[in-house]
Parts: sequence; C-alpha cells; structure tokens
Amino acid sequence: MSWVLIALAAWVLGWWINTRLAAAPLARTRAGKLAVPVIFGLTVLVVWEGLVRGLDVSPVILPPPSAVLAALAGSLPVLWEDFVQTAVKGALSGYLIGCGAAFLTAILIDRSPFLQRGLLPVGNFVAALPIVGIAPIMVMWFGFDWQSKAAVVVVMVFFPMLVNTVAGLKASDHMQRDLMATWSASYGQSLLKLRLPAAMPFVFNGLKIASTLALIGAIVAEFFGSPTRGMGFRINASIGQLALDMIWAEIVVAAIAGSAFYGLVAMIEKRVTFWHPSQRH
Amino acid sequence: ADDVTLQLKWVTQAQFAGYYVAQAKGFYEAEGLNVTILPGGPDVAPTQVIAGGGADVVIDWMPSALAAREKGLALVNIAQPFKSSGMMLTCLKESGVAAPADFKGKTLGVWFGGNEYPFLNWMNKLGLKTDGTDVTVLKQGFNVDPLLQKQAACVSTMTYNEYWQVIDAGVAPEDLVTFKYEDEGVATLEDGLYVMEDKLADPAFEDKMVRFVRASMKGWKEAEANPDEAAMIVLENDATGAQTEGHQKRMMGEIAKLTAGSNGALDEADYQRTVDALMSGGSDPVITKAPEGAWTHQITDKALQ
Amino acid sequence: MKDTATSAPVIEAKNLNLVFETGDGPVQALKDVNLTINRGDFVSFIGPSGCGKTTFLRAIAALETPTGGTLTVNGMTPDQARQARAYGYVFQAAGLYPWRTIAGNIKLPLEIMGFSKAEQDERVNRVLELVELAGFGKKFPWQLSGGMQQRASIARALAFDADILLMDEPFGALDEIVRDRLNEEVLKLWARTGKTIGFVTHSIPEAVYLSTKIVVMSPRPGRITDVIDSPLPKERPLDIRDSRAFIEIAHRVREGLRAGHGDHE
Amino acid sequence: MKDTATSAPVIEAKNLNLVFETGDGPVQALKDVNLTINRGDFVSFIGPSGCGKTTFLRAIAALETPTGGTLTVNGMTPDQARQARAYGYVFQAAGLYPWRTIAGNIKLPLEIMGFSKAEQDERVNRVLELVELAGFGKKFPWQLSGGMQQRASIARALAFDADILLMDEPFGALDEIVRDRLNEEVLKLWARTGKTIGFVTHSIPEAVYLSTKIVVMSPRPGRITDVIDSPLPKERPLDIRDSRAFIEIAHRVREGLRAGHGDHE
Amino acid sequence: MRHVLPVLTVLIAIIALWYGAAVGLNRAWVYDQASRAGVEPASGLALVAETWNQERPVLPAPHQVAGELVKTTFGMAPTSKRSLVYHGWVTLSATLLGFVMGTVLGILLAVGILHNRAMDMSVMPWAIASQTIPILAIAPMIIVVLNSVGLQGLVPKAIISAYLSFFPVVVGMVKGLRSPDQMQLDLLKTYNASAGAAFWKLRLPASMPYLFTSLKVGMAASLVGAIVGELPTGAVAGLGARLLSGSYYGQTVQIWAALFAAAIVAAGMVMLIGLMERRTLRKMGMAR
Ligand SMILES: Nc1ncnc2c1ncn2[C@@H]1O[C@H](COP(=O)(O)OP(=O)(O)OP(=O)(O)O)[C@@H](O)[C@H]1O
Ligand SMILES: Nc1ncnc2c1ncn2[C@@H]1O[C@H](COP(=O)(O)OP(=O)(O)OP(=O)(O)O)[C@@H](O)[C@H]1O
Ligand SMILES: Cc1ncc(C[n+]2csc(CCO)c2C)c(N)n1
Ligand SMILES: [Mg+2]
Ligand SMILES: [Mg+2]
Repeated sequence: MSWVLIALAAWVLGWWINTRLAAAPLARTRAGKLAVPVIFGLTVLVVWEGLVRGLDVSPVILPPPSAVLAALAGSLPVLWEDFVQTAVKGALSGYLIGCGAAFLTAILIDRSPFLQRGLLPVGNFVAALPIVGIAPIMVMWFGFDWQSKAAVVVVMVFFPMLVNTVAGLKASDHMQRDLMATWSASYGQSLLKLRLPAAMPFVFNGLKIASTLALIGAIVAEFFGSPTRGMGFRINASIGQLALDMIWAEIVVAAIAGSAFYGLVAMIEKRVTFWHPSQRH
Repeated sequence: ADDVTLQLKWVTQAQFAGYYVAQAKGFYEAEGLNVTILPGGPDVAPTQVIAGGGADVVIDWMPSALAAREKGLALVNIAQPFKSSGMMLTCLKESGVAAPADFKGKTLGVWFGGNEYPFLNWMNKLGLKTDGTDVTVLKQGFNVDPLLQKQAACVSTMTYNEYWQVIDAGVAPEDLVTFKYEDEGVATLEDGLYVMEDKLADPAFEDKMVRFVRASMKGWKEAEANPDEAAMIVLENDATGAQTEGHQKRMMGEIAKLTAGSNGALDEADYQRTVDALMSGGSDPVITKAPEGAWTHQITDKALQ
Repeated sequence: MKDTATSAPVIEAKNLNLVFETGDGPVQALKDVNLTINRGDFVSFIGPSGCGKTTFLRAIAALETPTGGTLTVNGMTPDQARQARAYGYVFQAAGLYPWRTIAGNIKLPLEIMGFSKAEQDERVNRVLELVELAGFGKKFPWQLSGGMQQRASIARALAFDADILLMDEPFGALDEIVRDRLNEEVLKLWARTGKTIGFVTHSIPEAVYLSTKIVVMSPRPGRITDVIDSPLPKERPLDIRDSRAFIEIAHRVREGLRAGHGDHE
Repeated sequence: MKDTATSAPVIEAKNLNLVFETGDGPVQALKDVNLTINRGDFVSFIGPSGCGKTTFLRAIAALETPTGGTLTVNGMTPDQARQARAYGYVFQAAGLYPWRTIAGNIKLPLEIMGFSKAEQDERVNRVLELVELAGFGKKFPWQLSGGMQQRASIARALAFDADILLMDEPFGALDEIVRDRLNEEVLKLWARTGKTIGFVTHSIPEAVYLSTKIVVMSPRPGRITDVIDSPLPKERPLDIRDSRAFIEIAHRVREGLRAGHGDHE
Repeated sequence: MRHVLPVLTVLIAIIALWYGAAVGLNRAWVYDQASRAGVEPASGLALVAETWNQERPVLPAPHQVAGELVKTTFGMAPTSKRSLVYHGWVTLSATLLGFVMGTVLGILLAVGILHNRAMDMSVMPWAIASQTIPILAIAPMIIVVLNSVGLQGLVPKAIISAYLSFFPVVVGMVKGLRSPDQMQLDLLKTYNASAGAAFWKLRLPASMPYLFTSLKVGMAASLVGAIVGELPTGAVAGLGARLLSGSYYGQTVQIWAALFAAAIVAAGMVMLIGLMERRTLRKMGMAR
C-alpha cells in the first residue's frame, strides 16, 4: 500500500515541479525544454514502479522499471545485435530506399497532372493496407532476413512520403511561379531553385511521419519470420519464455531509437527550413 | 453451474476436438460446468493468459510450461490427454537431407515463442550448434512457406497439420523426408492441461477441475471414436470460417493417434523423459533444475475412478 | 506625344478580350481593349479595384492567355517575347523567396539567365545601391520591413536589362515620403535607359507624375475609358505636382475614375 | 482645439517607452512618448514605416505592455479599460473570420458581450447600412472584394458602442474614390457620436482631412516629432482639401515627415 | 469526374503489372511441379494460364482475389462466419469504438496542451515516443492486462485502436487550435473575451480543416489497431483473424482478399469523413 502512496506522491511532486518549471523563465532555455519532459518521464517511471510493487502485479504481466533496467544493462550485447539487425539493416535501409523512391516518384509524376490525379487516390488506398497483412507477403517474397523487413518499411513509408512531396511541389505560390515564368526559366531551373526549396517543409513532414513508421514496420515484420536475432524476434521469443523484462528492454530500445531518429530528422528540418515561419516565431 | 475458462494453445482446430465435443455433447453441462473455450493463436501465450487471470486452465506444451514454472509462474500439469508428440521436421528431398547427419550447413525452420525447446534439445543431442555455424535457424512464421519457397531445407511441422499443408500445396510425400521427434527419441510432452498451483489447494476449484477433466476425457474418447463427427463439431466452432472439412477430418484422424493410449493421467515416465531432455540442453538448458510439484495426479485420480 | 519621336509600337492590343471561366459562370476581365504602347513610353494604369489592371499586365507578360483579339509584343506573341526574356515584372506583393538572402533573390534571375559570377555580383551591388539597400544584401527577407522588401523586389526586376518593365502597384505599401523618393528614382532610371514601362497604381498623383500616358479603366467588364497623353516634360522635379498642367490632368483622371465608379465597386 | 470645449483627457501617455526583446537585441519601438488625447478627439498618427504607430495603438488597447512610463485610459490602466470593453479596434487587414458570414462576423463581439438576440440583429442591420453593405450580411468574406471586406471590419468595430475607436490604416487597400467616400462616412459618424478616434494612415491628405490632431512620428526609436492641432471646422466637405488652410497643414505634416526621414528608414 | 479516367488508367496499369508479376513469381512453382512429376513444364500461354490459377500462388492473380472477395461478400449470408461482411463488421465495430475513444482523447490532450504550458512541454515528446513502440509487441500484454481486470472482446481491441489513432489527432488539433493568427486573437482580446469564448468562437472553428485531416489519418490508424488487436485475442473473428488464418494455412488468396477488404473498409470510412468534411466546411463557408 505504501508503494501506491509513494506513486501518488511522486505524481503530485512531478506535476508540481513541472508546472513551476514551465512557468519559470528557465523554460525558454534549452535545458528547461529538456528538463520538463525528462521529469515527466521520470515521474511516469516512479509511478509505474510504485503501482507494480504496491498492487503486487505479477512480473509476468508487467515488470517494474527496475527489472527492465536490469535486463537492459544485463543484455547489452544481445540488444545491440538486435538493434543492428532490425533498426539499422531493416528499418534504416528501408527508410532510405522508401523515402528516396517516393521522392523521385513525386518528381517524376510532378509533370503529369494526369498521373497525379490517378496515382494519389490509388496511393491513399494502398497506404490503407494494414502492415500486418503486407508483412507475411513480403517475407514470402524477399526471404526471412532483413531484406523483407526493409521491403515492408519501403511499402509503409512510400505513400506518406509521396503524398507529402507531391503536395510540397505544389506549395510554391502563384506569384513565385509566375516570376519564374517571366524570366523564362526552364523546368529544371524552376524545380531546383523554386519548387524544391518551397517543398522542403512538406518533405520533412513526410520524413518525420515515416521515421516513426519505419522501426515499427521492421519489428512487426519479424513476427512473420526472421533469423534468430532482431528486436521483433526477441520480443516474440521472449513471450514464450515469459521474459517480460526482456520484452520491455527491447521496447525501451525501440522507443529511444525511434524518438532519437525523429529528433534527428526534426533537427535537420530546422536547419534546412530555417526560413519557414513555423521555425521562427 | 460453475464457470470454467479454457485457453487453447492454438486456433480452433481438431487438435482440440475433445473439448469441443464435450461442449457440444453436453458433457460439461452434465458435470454442472459452464465452459468457455478461448481459441489461441501465434500471438497468444497461454502461460501469460493464465498468469493474468484470463483463464482457469490452459493447454500448453510441457517444455514451455516448465520454463514458465522456473520463471516463477507456478503451473501444474493436472492432466495429459496427448500421449505422444506430433512434432516433426519435414525436409525437401531435393535439399539433400536424408538423415540427421545431413542437417549440418542447412537452414532449418523452427517455431519460437516457447515451442523451440524440443528442437534446441535435439540439436544439442546431435552436437549441432544453432548459432549459424552448424545449422542456420529460421524463425518460421505460421505456415510452411519457407519450405515451399525453398528458403529452408526443413521446417517444423505437426503430423496432423502443417505436414498436410505441404502435401496440399502439391508436394508428393515421396519428395519429402520427415523426422518425427517421437522416432528420434527426443519427444517431449505436448498438449496438457495446466492450472495455477495455489488455486489447486482450494477444494472447490479442485472439484471443478475434477469434473472438467472427466468431461474433457469423455469428449476425447468420443472424438476418437467418431472422428468425422468430431471434425464437424470443430468446424462449427471455428469463428474465422477458414477451416475446411477435408483438412479437419484428416487432422482428427492424426490427432486420434496421439491421444490414443492416454486416459488423461500423466505418465511419470513420459514426464521424466521430457525433464531429462530439457535439462540436457548443454550450455543453455531450458530448465536448470528438476522441477518440484510440476504435475499432480490429484485431479485425474478423482476424475478417472 | 512630344518627344517620343522614336515611336515604334512595342505593345499592341487590338480588340483584346479575356474571359475567366469560374465555378459560377464566366467573368469578363477585359473587354475590347485597344491600346498601343510605344518604345520608351511610361504608361500608368489606373482604375477601381477589380477592373482588370493586373489581368492586362499579366496578359502582356504571357501569364494569362487572351480569349479574343490580338496582342503583340515587339511584333511577337507575348509568349515568344517571354522566352526572349523581354520582361522585368514587379508583383503587387514583394514575392521574395524566403530561403534566399536579399542578394540571393536579386541574383536568382541572373543565375537563370546564365550571367557570369562576377557579372552577377556586380549587378547585385549596383541595383542594391539604386534602391538604397546597400548593406542589406546578406539579410533574409523577413528581417526587413515591408517597404524594404518591396524595394528589393524592384531591384530584382531591374537587375537584368529587360526592355519592358511591368510594375503592379509596386509602391502600395510605402509611406508618402519613401514613395516620392522611389518615384524620382524610377523616373531617373526610365530617362536614363529608355525602357518601356507599364505601371499600375491607385494613386492619381503618382500616375500623373510618372507617366507619358495614363490609361483609365472601368470595371465589369474591364474596359479602357480614357487614354490621356501627358504634356509634362520628361524632366520632372517633385514640385511639378503643384503646376497648373499637373492639376488639370489629375482632375481629368479623377473625373474618368468617378465615371467608371458610377455603380458601387 | 476650437469646439472641443468638453476637453477631458481620455488617453494620457507620459514618458511612455516600449522595448521589444528580440533574438538579436532589444528594439526600442517607442521612446519617451508624451501625448494627451481628449474626449471627442480625432487623432491621426502618421510616420514612416516601422516608426511605432501600430505599437502605440496596440499599447493603448492593452495588446502590448509598455516597458516604461505611464499610460492611462479614462484614468484606468489600458488593461482595465480593455476589460471594461472601452475599445473598438480595426486592424490593418480586415481580419474577418472566414467561417462566419459578414453578419456573423459583426455579431461576434455582440455575442461575446452578451447582447440579446434581437438587439444583435438590429445592430447588425444598422451598421451594415452605415458602411453600405446592406444585403451582403449572408455572404462569406471571400465572396466580397477587398474593399468590402475592409468596410465589414469597420462595421464590426462600430457595432458595439465602444467609447474609443482605434483604426490601423483601415483604408490602405482601397482606391482613391472609395477611400474618399469612406472618409466622409467616418467623419459623419464621428460628428454624430462624438467618439474618440485614433487613426493610423500613410496618406497626408487623409490625415489632414479627418483629424482634429495630427501626430507625426519618427522612427528608430519611435518618437513623436510634432503634434498639429487642426484649425479646420468640424464640417468638412471634400473640396476643403483645396483650401489654403488645408494645404498649409498638409505642408507642415510633410515637412515633419521629411525631417523624421533624415536617416533612411 | 475528372478523376475517373486517370484513376482507371493507373488501375489498369497496376493490374497489368500485377498479372505480369504473377507470372514471374508463380512460374517457379509450375516448373517445380513439372520436374517433380517428371514432365516437360508448360510454356507459352499454357504456362501463363497455370500461373494465374494456382491453388496457393505466391502472388494470386487479380481475378482470383476479386473472385474471392465477391464470393465471400455477396456469395454468402452476411451472418455466416465465412462471410467477409461478418468479419468486416467485427473489425469495423472495434475500429469505430477505438476511433471515437482515440479522437476524444486526442482532442482532450490537445486542449490540455493548449491551455497548460507544463503539459505542452512534457506530453508531446512522450506522445511521439509512444508511437515508436511497436504495437504488435505490446498488444498481447494489453489484452492480458485488460483481461485480468475483466475487460474482454470489443473493448481491448478498441483500446489498441485508440492508442494508434489518438496521435494524429493530437498533432493535428494542436496545430489547428494554434492556427489563428495574432490578429484574430488580438481582436478577441479587444472584446475582453474569455479563454472559453476564444476556444469556442475562434480556435475550434479555425481548427476544423486540421481536425478533418487528422481524423482521416486517425481512421486508417484505428483500423490497423483493430486488426492488430485481433491477433492476440486468439484468431476468433474479424479481418485480422482472417488475415492470420489465411496466413496460417498458406491461403494467399484469402490473405489478399482480407487485405483488400480492410483497405476498402478504410477507404470507405475515410471517404465518409471526407464527405462530412465537405459538408461541414461548406456550411462554415470555408470550402469554395
Ligand atoms: N484567376 C482568376 N479567375 C477568375 N476570375 C479572376 C481571376 N483573376 C482575376 N479575376 C477577375 O477578373 C477581374 C479583374 O481582376 P484584376 O486582378 O485584373 O483586377 P485589378 O484591376 O488588378 O484589381 P486590384 O486593383 O484590386 O488589383 C476581377 O473581377 C477578378 O475577380
Ligand atoms: N512583436 C515585435 N517584436 C519585435 N519587434 C517588433 C514587434 N512589433 C513591432 N516591432 C518593431 O517595432 C517597430 C515599430 O513597429 P510598428 O509595427 O509599430 O510600426 P508601424 O509604425 O506600425 O509601421 P507600418 O507603417 O509599417 O505599419 C518596428 O521597428 C518593428 O520592427
Ligand atoms: C508462431 C508460432 N508459434 C508456435 C507454433 C507451434 N504450434 C503451437 S500449437 C501448434 C499446433 C499446430 O497445429 C503449433 C504448430 C506455430 N505454428 N507458430
Ligand atoms: Mg491588381
Ligand atoms: Mg503598422
């Protein structure tokens, strides 16, 4: 029971600190911007630990964060091997191929409104195909190693990226395009000097959406066949062994890697689209 | 009537015909039971379900149950309707596998999620490392595609199910080589009934289980006697509508071979063989010490008298 | 029509019509427009909101396609003239590219037209000076006030030597003083280079002060109601605006406008 | 200062300072501004772009907080005055809510201030008539021309009886003829209601024509360089603009502006 | 409709490619079968015909999928367990419940983020992190945990759906509620409007286009959630179960039919939202 009280107290304390912190001038500094979510996260962890212990939840249902941390620290080599297999080989390569292909396709169909009108509705339809359905097919086609995971990721990220890039290529306003016309700029020139720069905020929107999808796709695809390593494999195998601490350790790795990747894309976005009003304030 | 929830290890199919027959023929009702049968699937770990209180009794394979017990989940086998193991490795003849000695250098499909232990034990016995140096292990999905696509030389199959899927896919039996775990001497106990140890101490629960096992075994024997009818009962209970009559009838026939010879009571020799196999896992045994109290005749004794 | 002895028609519109097809029916933006603009003319367009001034300028620059009549630029179609890079166009809003610095924006047409690097830099500096923005080349557009952005966009149109300069309310957002100064600058530039200039404005004094020809338009459908040739000399100090002749023309323009305004805008 | 015998200070600024903290250092938008506006005054603010006109108006309406000096409105702080709903504000752009009809937009402040339904409808009709938009109440903003939108936004500010009307370049986007007409309307309204009006404009004639008091400002940092009390009578036909007195004031304003322009904006 | 012809063209191109791919991918099997039987493999048109009509093809031909779809939707009573209508409805009901839950949660979070700075700073990074967690991995745990507190059937699936659909709604609504420009906000300030009035009269109406866009994304995510949620409940019923059992028995035609059924359901729902969007926005005068 006391653990439950500790959890409650931690919640109140964390909330109080954050409210104070957010109101303070510190909140506008980089440290403040980092501290608030970190404190929020820590609060969640303490509450979780307290509730699991206090309510005596079986570790085969939900392990306490301390156990997860122990598993994390105790199996770093395995986690690293899984990470390389799934995140680097599967997700990253799929992300690069998928986003790159979508970007090129967007530029290719850019000149044909006919193709765009035809491809985008069909694209939206394909994007609605659930990955859990695509994954077994990809495993069947591309084998059980990382190539099939990359293929799933390619399918997942392709359409969000395509739709965003196509929208972005239309984003330059009329006057900016007319200006190019008065200079009699060639198609390539106006693409390079006007429409691609103007498309960047949209392109990055697509890249950000895709960045959260990629890792999930790779992990899920491993449920449908894989070599004996990889984050999805480990999670799947650990369920049978009731090693929930290991499952959560993998989930933590996935969340950190996913968030870090998202953050990285957001950072590059800030650099590239420095001129956009949303980046200025 | 007393409520009982049973968690199956897999989707609704003739593998679990006994319970569906008992349900359909009113055997449970006659014992004053109201039984809910929850189908399983590749994403369902019965051990986790029972730990979470989602079921009173689960069907699981003994390796996985014993591993869970060592993890601190006190599961107890109260009945063992399956006498023999139906697991085997099915290989394409053209891949050049004729005997276990040929596994070296090949890719083998294995089920994970708690079903990998018998395989690992066998490989250990053969002295083959599974980390890719001797054999390459492929975590196979739900089906036999890796074999049909020739991504693996052999895949895990059950005599009653996946083997027939290979056949149905158009591969002639002559083109296949099969290794039954039973024949290789590495068989472990499959579908048994498990409950939580602490609950067994409760006489009311014990009584409920006695009645449950009694009715279930009656169902099994009924199914063995009338396999076609049993298969149709299973078919009626399949909510996905994906099963076919032919496949289920054939499966029932195979299942009957595995349940034959069991009256429901666990054979201690079988249990010991399973434990020995699991403990002999070399550097990485499934269980590290002989389990205590992992099974009981408490229920079957009363149920079968 | 005094000292434009070198009169050669640069822009000729004959019975020009332009109809926009919109969701709820066609909109006649230009109706039977006849106008000749000679080399070296400074032509102002004035008229109530929505009368088709912008549309006419855009048609000249081949940004809109007339639906009737003929329009020639230097004897070519507007589109051929566009491909010959005959135009410098200043839009109503500045329309700078936010990801390029001011200098970068001015360089843009030069890059597209393939000027050499050295030439680019030299021209950028020259026009920046002309619009009094020297020293601001490295700033980004949003770091400048609205008026400065407007001037940068004028500089951009001046950087390459287009024969024909089309300006759509370029000084709309500026205060009177800056506006006066830029009016003087444009006049000087025009006198020096002999460019042909088309200029849209809402300000009567501005139109009269700048132009050799004032085109008064009326809306719905857009027609030319009056073309006034200015008797003012080419040399125009600011205080010419207090002269008799000036006030007379302004009056005539105002009357023309008022007539077109008969019905509420 | 002739017939404003009922002079009671409505807005009083004493040594007002306002500094914006920006990424690259502070920007002094207002410096030592001293100004008294009496009840019933029509005050125009004129000055080069970026001199702080908008900022001053915003400070009066409690949309910006001064960093020094005092500013009182009816003896209260601007924020208290805001809470007492003392202001009607017309922004530089029309700023209509696109999802509301013209009538709906005008109703907005009335809803917020809790007028009854019947009262709302009655007032909407009255002000629509006032700005000559009767019959357009059911249209959406984008179905109107820019000038009409601007008038709708003026109507919105007039719908509730704020004592103080603050208008930031309300006629910037209109052509001269429409502008003249609206100038007359505003003058009539002011004469009838005796409201206190603060009015920002770039047009010298407009400022002179409308105001009882013209405030000339200079930039960087924003200071008041001249406050001119107009001797023009309250009754002002449009052709008063050709009168001696008018031209003299206009000249004085222009001189004041030019002085402030000494350094480039 | 100016979309019909282009879409048709693209569809025809895809179908043609698809048929071609079916020949390529299914060919190996024909050869295998022939060599196992010790006969010459078919060639030319006979080969093509064989690759397009296999029992368990690697890639089923379009007509096989279409046939299965038609057979299982129109060919049987909607209440039959073999009817896709039945399974589609099972999935759809969880999708809709989850969608409603996720949307409400998303909007509440967005309102909280808007009005509370601490929430703004702490919730967003974690909302992003939450979406990087592989849902399929924790779905079984969610099901088990909910099961242990007595929740079964529709609700757990809906919760997983909601987990996936709240995120696009939060992101879109935060953006939408913040979309009014400074002038629009200042206007209300001059009226001394309360935060509530600002929300109802300005922020909410201004956020409508964003809301509908995120609802469309959220609906698709919801459907994926419902399907994922069906896997660990034991393949009982629903399109997910259909996918799974199809996969389990290697019935590719059934997988593809279920896949298309899911996409059709999603597209239908998204179209419905689009319809509501157009009606609402037109009423608000925002659609021209
Ligand atoms: N792309 C278009 N589609 C349909 N109608 C248009 C289009 N462009 C302009 N119009 C209509 O054509 C008419 C003329 O427009 P134009 O922009 O030329 O007016 P303007 O004289 O430049 O007005 P302003 O002084 O407001 O700039 C207007 O009635 C306008 O509504
Ligand atoms: N929010 C702000 N942050 C920083 N600086 C600002 C801000 N608002 C205005 N300024 C600066 O304060 C000064 C005065 O601006 P203000 O908008 O009051 O000018 P203005 O006289 O209204 O000009 P205009 O005629 O262009 O409307 C300018 O230098 C401007 O850059
Ligand atoms: C992911 C996955 N895990 C385990 C099994 C093995 N398994 C457990 S019960 C059962 C009955 C088969 O009819 C089978 C095969 C599988 N197939 N797929
Ligand atoms: Mg125009
Ligand atoms: Mg201003």
